[in-house]
Amino acid sequence: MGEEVAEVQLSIDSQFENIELVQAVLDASLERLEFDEDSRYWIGIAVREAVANAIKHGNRQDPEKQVGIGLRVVEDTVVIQVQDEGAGFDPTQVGNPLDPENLLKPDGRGIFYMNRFMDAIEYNFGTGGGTLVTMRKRIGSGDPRSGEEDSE
Amino acid sequence: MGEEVAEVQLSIDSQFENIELVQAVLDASLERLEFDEDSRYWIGIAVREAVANAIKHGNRQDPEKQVGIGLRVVEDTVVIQVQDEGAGFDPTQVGNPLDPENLLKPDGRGIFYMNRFMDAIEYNFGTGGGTLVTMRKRIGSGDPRSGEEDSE
Amino acid sequence: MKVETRQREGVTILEPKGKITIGVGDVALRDAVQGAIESGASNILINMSGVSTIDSSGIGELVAAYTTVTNRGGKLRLYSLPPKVSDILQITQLITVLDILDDEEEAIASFR
Amino acid sequence: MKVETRQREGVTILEPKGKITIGVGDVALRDAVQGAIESGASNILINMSGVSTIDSSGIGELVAAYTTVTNRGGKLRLYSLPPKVSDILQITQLITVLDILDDEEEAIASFR
Ligand SMILES: Nc1ncnc2c1ncn2[C@@H]1O[C@H](COP(=O)(O)OP(=O)(O)O)[C@@H](O)[C@H]1O
Ligand SMILES: Nc1ncnc2c1ncn2[C@@H]1O[C@H](COP(=O)(O)OP(=O)(O)O)[C@@H](O)[C@H]1O
Repeated sequence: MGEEVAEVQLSIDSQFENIELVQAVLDASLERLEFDEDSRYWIGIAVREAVANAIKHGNRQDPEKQVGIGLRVVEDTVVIQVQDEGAGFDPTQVGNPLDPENLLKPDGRGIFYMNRFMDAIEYNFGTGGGTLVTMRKRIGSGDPRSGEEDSE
Repeated sequence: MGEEVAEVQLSIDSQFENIELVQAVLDASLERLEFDEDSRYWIGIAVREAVANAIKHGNRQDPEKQVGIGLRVVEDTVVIQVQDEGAGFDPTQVGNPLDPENLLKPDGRGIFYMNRFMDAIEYNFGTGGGTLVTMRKRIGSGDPRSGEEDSE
Repeated sequence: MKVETRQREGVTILEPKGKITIGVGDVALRDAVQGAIESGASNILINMSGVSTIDSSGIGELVAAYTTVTNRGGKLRLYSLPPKVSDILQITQLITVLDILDDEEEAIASFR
Repeated sequence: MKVETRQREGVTILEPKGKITIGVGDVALRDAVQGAIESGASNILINMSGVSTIDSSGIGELVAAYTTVTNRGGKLRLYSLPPKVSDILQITQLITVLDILDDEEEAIASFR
């Protein structure tokens, strides 16, 4: 594994406005790491998408349900987890927003952006329900827009 | 009791730098409420003092121990709780920093400020250890510097 | 997020300022486009220069607005995209699908 | 938090900028005062105008610095306190205990 240098846990009600709280903690956390401004911005977008999905598709905006966000730094990698209390889904069934028939659809781009802006994303589903998405981004792992590692 | 309109939970490692994460969440949360800028600032100081005490006196900066921060809004009152994993203490034994013999001491002002900047603070101690401080501030409950209610 | 609306040479210009993100900004944008359509606008421009952040919901809203206006025989075009807005549209290949112009002069000229 | 140090008319002026808070800012202030003392300074001013936030640890550090310098026969004075810094010192009655002056001119003049 590697030494864990910092850990923060946040839990919010299932309201879209609370995405700003997540962004605030994320900004304050990433500020201390050596990500450039662009990387911080794109990580922020990926996290917003994950939390938005947890609130919308997972918890279906049920005010009784919480979204948990975990943030930790393991060596030179930031690991962000977002957990909801929803029914889960099958990630293999999610379409590609670049397919011609999807290009002009109003939705279906969130997970695609998460994949593009992070080095890796992984879905896990609890036996009792709930989706846990784990996203990783290594410091200096290239411009997320290119989707390539160490492209700089 | 009253209807609870929002709740956020944060958990941090026992490092002073993490006080900035707490401040970030607090700022983002209070921004939505109708506290004036001054009130938000002084609530921020009170929360910083509580978290600093949890890290320093409670968890004694043990990196294995966490500080939990809970933030909720009940009607027109923000309720902030700070919990540590320390040994607790006897609040009645805490001296008054205004006593002449304490005036020039380098410490002993934190709880005094918390009391002054919030409407109410309350300490609870778990049977298995740990300090939980609960602080309340009502929107529009006056300039905290005066220490009086509704002085405006 | 606020959206201001103004007219220039028969074109309705919408100027969103702030975040076009899920739950707030996306709804405000939808309302502004809907308002413009209801006022009879068929040539609509969105000045993107004031947009600080856009997420997939905001992008979905832009695409939906584009489709709605186009289906009614109107035109919806975007201009003055901040670099990050341009980047995120590029990633999902919307730069080529949507009508995007450099600045207001070019955008207004495109309707002449 | 950064502390700059300069001299004027034989007085050492420390200029902290940012937060004097537990763990970082308080330590930086202590080091700056210690550095000034070690360089032989006995008349020390702290320009507080750049201090955005101070907590009880920062205040403790100011009090400790005042006591240390005074006990060595020197003088430590503060000037240009932002309103919130002044308020928080007032609450624990330190405004009257510490030597506080309005601005740099008045502060320098106090040593003449
Ligand atoms: N946390 C989640 N819980 C349940 N379903 C999810 C979750 N996240 C994503 N999904 C499913 O995956 C689909 C694709 O998600 P995404 O790419 O973010 O696009 P969008 O949210 O616009 O539909 C969603 O429509 C939803 O069916
Ligand atoms: N969370 C805590 N756990 C254990 N002891 C505490 C805690 N908070 C405060 N105390 C005790 O109360 C005393 C007074 O605290 P405070 O007024 O904040 O001043 P200071 O922290 O400068 O000593 C501390 O010195 C400590 O003994």
